[in-house]
Amino acid sequence: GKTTPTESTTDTPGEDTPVGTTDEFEKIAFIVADMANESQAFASKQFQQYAKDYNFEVVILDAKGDAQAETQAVKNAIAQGVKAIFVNPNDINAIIPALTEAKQVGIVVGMFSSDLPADKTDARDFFVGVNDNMAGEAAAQAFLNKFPDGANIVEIGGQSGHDAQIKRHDGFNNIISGTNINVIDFKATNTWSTAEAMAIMEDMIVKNGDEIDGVFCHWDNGATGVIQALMAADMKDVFVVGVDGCRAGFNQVTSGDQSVTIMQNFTTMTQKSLEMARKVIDGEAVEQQNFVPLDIVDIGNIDTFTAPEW
Amino acid sequence: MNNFNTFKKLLKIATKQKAFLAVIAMLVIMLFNQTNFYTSYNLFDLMNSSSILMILAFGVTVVLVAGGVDLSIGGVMVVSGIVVIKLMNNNIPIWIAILCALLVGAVVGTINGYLTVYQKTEPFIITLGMGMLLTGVAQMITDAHPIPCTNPDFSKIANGKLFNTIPHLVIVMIIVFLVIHWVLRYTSFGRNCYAIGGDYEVAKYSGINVRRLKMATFVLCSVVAALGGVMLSSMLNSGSSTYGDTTALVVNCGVVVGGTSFAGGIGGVPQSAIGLLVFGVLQNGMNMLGIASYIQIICQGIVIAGIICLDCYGRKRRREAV
Amino acid sequence: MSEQLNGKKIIQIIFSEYLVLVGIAMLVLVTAILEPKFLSPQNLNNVMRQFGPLIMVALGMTFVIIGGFIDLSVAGMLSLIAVVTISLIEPLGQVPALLIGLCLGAFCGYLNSVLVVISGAMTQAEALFITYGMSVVYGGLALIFSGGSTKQMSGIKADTSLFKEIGSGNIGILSVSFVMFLGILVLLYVFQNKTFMGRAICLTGGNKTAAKLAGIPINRSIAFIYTISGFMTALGAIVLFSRVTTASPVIGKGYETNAILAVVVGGTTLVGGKGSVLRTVLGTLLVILMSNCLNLLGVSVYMQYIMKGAILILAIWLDNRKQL
Amino acid sequence: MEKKKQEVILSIKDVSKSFPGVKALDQVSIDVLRGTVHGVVGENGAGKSTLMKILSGVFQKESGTVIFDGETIKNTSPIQSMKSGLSIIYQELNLVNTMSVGENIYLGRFREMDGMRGTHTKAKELLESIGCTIDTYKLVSELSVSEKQMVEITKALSFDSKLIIMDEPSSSLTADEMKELVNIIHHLKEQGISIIYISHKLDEIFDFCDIVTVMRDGHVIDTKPTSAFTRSDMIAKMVGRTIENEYPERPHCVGETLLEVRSLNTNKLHDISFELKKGEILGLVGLVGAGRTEIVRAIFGADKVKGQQLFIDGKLVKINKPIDAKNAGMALVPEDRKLQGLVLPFSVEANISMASFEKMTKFGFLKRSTEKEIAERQVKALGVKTPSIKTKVKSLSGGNQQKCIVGRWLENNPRILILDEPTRGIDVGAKYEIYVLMKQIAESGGSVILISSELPEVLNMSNRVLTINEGRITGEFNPQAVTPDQIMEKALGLGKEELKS
Ligand SMILES: Nc1ncnc2c1ncn2[C@@H]1O[C@H](COP(=O)(O)OP(=O)(O)OP(=O)(O)O)[C@@H](O)[C@H]1O
Ligand SMILES: Nc1ncnc2c1ncn2[C@@H]1O[C@H](COP(=O)(O)OP(=O)(O)OP(=O)(O)O)[C@@H](O)[C@H]1O
Ligand SMILES: [Mg+2]
Ligand SMILES: [Mg+2]
Repeated sequence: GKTTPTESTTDTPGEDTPVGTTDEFEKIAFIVADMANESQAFASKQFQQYAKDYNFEVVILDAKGDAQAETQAVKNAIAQGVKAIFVNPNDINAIIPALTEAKQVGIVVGMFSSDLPADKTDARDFFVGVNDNMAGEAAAQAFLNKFPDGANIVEIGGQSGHDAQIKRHDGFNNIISGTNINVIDFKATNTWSTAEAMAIMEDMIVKNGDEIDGVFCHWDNGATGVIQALMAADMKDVFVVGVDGCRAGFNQVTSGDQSVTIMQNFTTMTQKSLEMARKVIDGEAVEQQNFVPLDIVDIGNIDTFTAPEW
Repeated sequence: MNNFNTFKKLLKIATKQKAFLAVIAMLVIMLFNQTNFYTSYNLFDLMNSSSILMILAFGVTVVLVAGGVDLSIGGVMVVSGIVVIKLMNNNIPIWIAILCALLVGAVVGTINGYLTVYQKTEPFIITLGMGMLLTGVAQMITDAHPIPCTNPDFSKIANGKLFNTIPHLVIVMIIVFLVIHWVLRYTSFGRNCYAIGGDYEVAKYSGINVRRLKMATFVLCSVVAALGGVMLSSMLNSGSSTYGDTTALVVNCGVVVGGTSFAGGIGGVPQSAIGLLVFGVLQNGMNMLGIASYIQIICQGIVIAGIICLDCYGRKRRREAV
Repeated sequence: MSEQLNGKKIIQIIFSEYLVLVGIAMLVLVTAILEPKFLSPQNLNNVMRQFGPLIMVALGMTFVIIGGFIDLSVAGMLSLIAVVTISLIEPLGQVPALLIGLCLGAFCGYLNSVLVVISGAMTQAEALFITYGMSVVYGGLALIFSGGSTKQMSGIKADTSLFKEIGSGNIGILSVSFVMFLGILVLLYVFQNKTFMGRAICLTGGNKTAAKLAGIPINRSIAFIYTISGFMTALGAIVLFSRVTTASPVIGKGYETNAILAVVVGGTTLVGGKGSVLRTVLGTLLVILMSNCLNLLGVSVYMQYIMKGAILILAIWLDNRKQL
Repeated sequence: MEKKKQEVILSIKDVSKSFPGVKALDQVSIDVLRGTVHGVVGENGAGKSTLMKILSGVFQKESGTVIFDGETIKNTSPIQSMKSGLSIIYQELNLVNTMSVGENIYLGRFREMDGMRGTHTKAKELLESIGCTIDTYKLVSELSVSEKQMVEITKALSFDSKLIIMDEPSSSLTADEMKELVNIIHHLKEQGISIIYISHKLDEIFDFCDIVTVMRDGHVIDTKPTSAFTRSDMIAKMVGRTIENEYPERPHCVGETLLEVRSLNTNKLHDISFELKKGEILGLVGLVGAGRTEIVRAIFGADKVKGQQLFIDGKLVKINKPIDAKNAGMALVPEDRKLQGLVLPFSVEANISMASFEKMTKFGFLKRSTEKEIAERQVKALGVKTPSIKTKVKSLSGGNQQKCIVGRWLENNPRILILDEPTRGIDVGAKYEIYVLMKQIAESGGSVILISSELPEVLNMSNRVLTINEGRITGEFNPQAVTPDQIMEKALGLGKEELKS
């Protein structure tokens, strides 16, 4: 039979050609945190679209939003004999043992969208992505810009315990605390559910009434619910900030319902990731941390951005 | 003669076991595809990735055989996984931390058991509630942040490999398998589980201490789930409240797919292992074949519904055939 | 029962039969004291609207549980119907989209019943896993159909007034969705208690073999059970996406547990045969009020899980105690 | 038999017990002597089973004392009573269907039995000692009703009992098995073990009971040696009135063919063909497991068949489901009333009206008043003892439950009434009523198929008897012109053997 990838040097000649590679393309794997999440589904499409440009053939593995499934996906990629693995992690700590194993057998490991903890970066080769902390910070900045004299705002979090939710919350509060902007209410959701965001917003309106000057919602589709709740309560001048820059966010900013969306550019992120991997495989040195800048999109500058495809 | 009998027995199991046939069918399909499926690395990985669910499934099997059901195992797994890491991060020795985590399982199991057995509540719904409650507890003690483990030795428990090939996790799974199999088949406790699952009243009138026994099955199941949680935390080297989302349903489903009856009294851990393997092989095989995620999801659903339907259909045919 | 109903008796009945009412009363009382805005018209209006989607699904689930089965497929089904219906508004127009959505729900439900009937699944457990499998299938179809992305009603260029009305319209002081609920409640109540099929469903839940041998068309009643559940899920999906104006392919997540929770906390037993849609209304009210109250009291989402679990356990426990 | 010192082993004094709505036992006092067979008879609902359940610790008595083997028994539990030497074979079968015969016999005593192998060895010995050859590894669910009954008896024997209570053990035994049981009972008696024997079959009572207690409506009416009773005396005491005959005269206006079954085949049945005439009662005789139930279930559309043609009034009818059968004018009273007949958590009313929806629905809507009428009519007509029609059928005694099922079908005026063991566990009075009903149906132009394991019943009630053996019809008789032996010969399949040899 075939040899295990762990003993990668013992391939005997005359056996079946290794399945991992075809003549032209090298096989790589992109491990998606959750294909039911549209931003990540979009990212995976980008990988499929651009892989060939870098002489790669991409396998998409879905971790289904589950940290355990994600380590399994990494191991599955190892078993498939891929050259490089890109991971969009569900849980940055939980993924480390699996990635260490991948690196041991000589696979290039790239973190996508979220980086490993600072002291564990040797488990990967490079990181490309936005920093969700920065997304939170950018949102905070948008509020500071809008309300220099201070304001009362509420925050609606994404799925509680989710990496992006945690970082957006932390980044946001790092900047906001100590300023004269008061976060008078915060609540995370059970899942990234628009309906839940809407219900929370409705209840926050009841509780805080007209005091609310602004809302930071962790994701644009959640902001859709927030906007519905505000409209139903006839609150027009509330400053709504979302993250993602997806089609919903774009539309809402264009129509004036949402004030700001913090946009992450998955196309750039993907291309950069592929480029990095190509370089590492070809033996070139690369920058370890590559932040793709976030754009603060509002009605004033929205025309300068191309409308997102997701 | 003896050989022939064993063969016949195997054949009987095979025709009765839809799950077993499904696994075989998938293995055969993978034979005809050019993938790395049949490498020792992948096969061990397949076992490894099914191991934690299998461990949980073996515990659940005991409860199901005794006529109960436990949907709180996901919650137990998560909480005990967090407890073990929190304790170790406070410089408590590994073994004591693990014992404490198992204790958490025992406590939850005792509550589940007490409520279902002594308060005669519906276990299905009570354990569902307990699962929700535990998820909340897990979020509260971690503030919904994943907590990495600072003790470097802990990760080796699950991630190490014997002879550099057999993952420790698989060994742990096999030990749990053997122990629970022995308990169910060859001990008074195990046989009495089958009795109370088969007919609770009859067992009661036969002098079995049905309450204590049923209670014990819940405790056992939760302790095993806690062990699963410890292994999960070790494998991931971190603890988080998000790990156990759909675990309870998937595990119970796997056990039933394997052929352990929800009504109680029928089944065993070998069946459960096969039931879980169905999911494991399917997932691994489809990943190997590069099947798109959404299609994979649909296939999984079809396999679950399909096997259960076939199983029911077989039973219906048997009912009609007598 | 034609016995005299005096005050004491009523209280006794409430405590023994409708403990959920006591739970609701306590929840209302505590929240109203801690947060007086709870009783504001605006909040009551919110509760009425938040109530809409879940009650539809839970009413359907009531019949499934009375019939001795269970339906986990509502989660996937709800997602599928929501993304399909919302996508059809633009190409086909509102009324056709609405009708197709409802038909799709009924069809998916019917499909479940066909599987259950053909395979001869007689127990709740078998049905549980078959419908769980189907939930995964429907969820997968929703993902494929939508390509994983959220469908926006606001992004649709077609006329969506009908759905906007369902989502946020009012009839007098009642929301449109609430009026829909009232109408359907009456229909379902009459169906359960005054029609042959309603009785057949109860008998099926009580003892399938006996019902069959007595000439009750149990296959037809199973078909009814699941088709109703599918149809009601479709209504729930429509009310839900009309309210939030978007439909993501995982929008239905959690609806199955919440619906079962609502039915069971209301007092319909999982054993089958016994229960009522009215109980489900109370159960749903409790579930919805709980999250509303916790939101108002500013309790974190963790507590919400804990409270939900605890109330579920408590409700069942207390309910059982009085039966002992 | 020499007269041993007649020592009282069990003394029941002034025991009372009530359930919601009924006083099941009222100041009951009975003494049971060591080494005797003590019969207990009484109508359905007389309180026999309730009393026994109090003795075995399933129910707790409200007042009175019970002294067993010199010790006063308070709040006992089933296991305590078994360990103290009092075991019981319940009226409803009490075995775990999903487990093997051997494990069932030693249920809960796995440890004492030295594991699986010990369990099966000992079980096999015990079964053989009473002449039973059931494989101990077989699952109980695969056994026939009578085999299950034997296993239960074996289980009771496996305890070192001083007193064994048998609550209608014979209701599903064949004649042969019954003989075996009688042997066992004699054997136990010789060892000084006492037996409380409950039965509705008076033959048995007179056959081997030493002392008989008659109960009625929760009271003990009389206790005296069997020899001091006459049959009619005992019946009179049971029902509180005198019944002249146990069986009414059979119907005699047999007309042309009503139902014809042609080549009915299933996995168990082979080429079953027979006719049923108008106004006839057709008896099916066979050993338990012969396939009688299968025949009627197949005709009724309850089971899948490989092939059959059914003609009613000479016209071919298609019957795939029980509803078709119902619409064709058939009615089936199944053999297992709890599992197949009743919806236990529902009211008497709902259970009786179950098959009459055509009558009580209009455009699919129920007419509650009609439903009430139907239920009240049948409760009255059949004399169902129930506090009200809203009472849950679960709390009725076995005989009254059976009457509810019969009533359900009678409301439909069926032309073909199929009764599968209709009198199992039913008292003399109720039995007579059911016989009269059968006769009425037959005389009003319908026909009855009667399955019963009680040969006298079939012989006395039917116009014609078919014997069934291993899924085949082996003979047809006029019951007035044959002896029971001739019929049993065919039912045992002996005729075939003789032909071969
Ligand atoms: N669990 C129960 N709950 C309420 N009532 C009961 C219960 N068990 C028995 N009864 C009532 O007690 C009375 C005596 O019933 P029991 O079963 O002892 O009668 P029985 O003499 O054994 O009759 P049968 O010959 O039909 O078995 C009946 O009226 C019955 O309805
Ligand atoms: N639930 C069951 N599962 C498996 N086998 C069964 C089951 N019920 C009955 N059998 C088998 O079928 C055979 C027939 O059983 P049963 O006593 O019901 O026969 P029957 O034809 O109804 O008898 P009778 O002639 O008294 O009506 C038995 O030998 C038994 O082994
Ligand atoms: Mg009785
Ligand atoms: Mg029979």
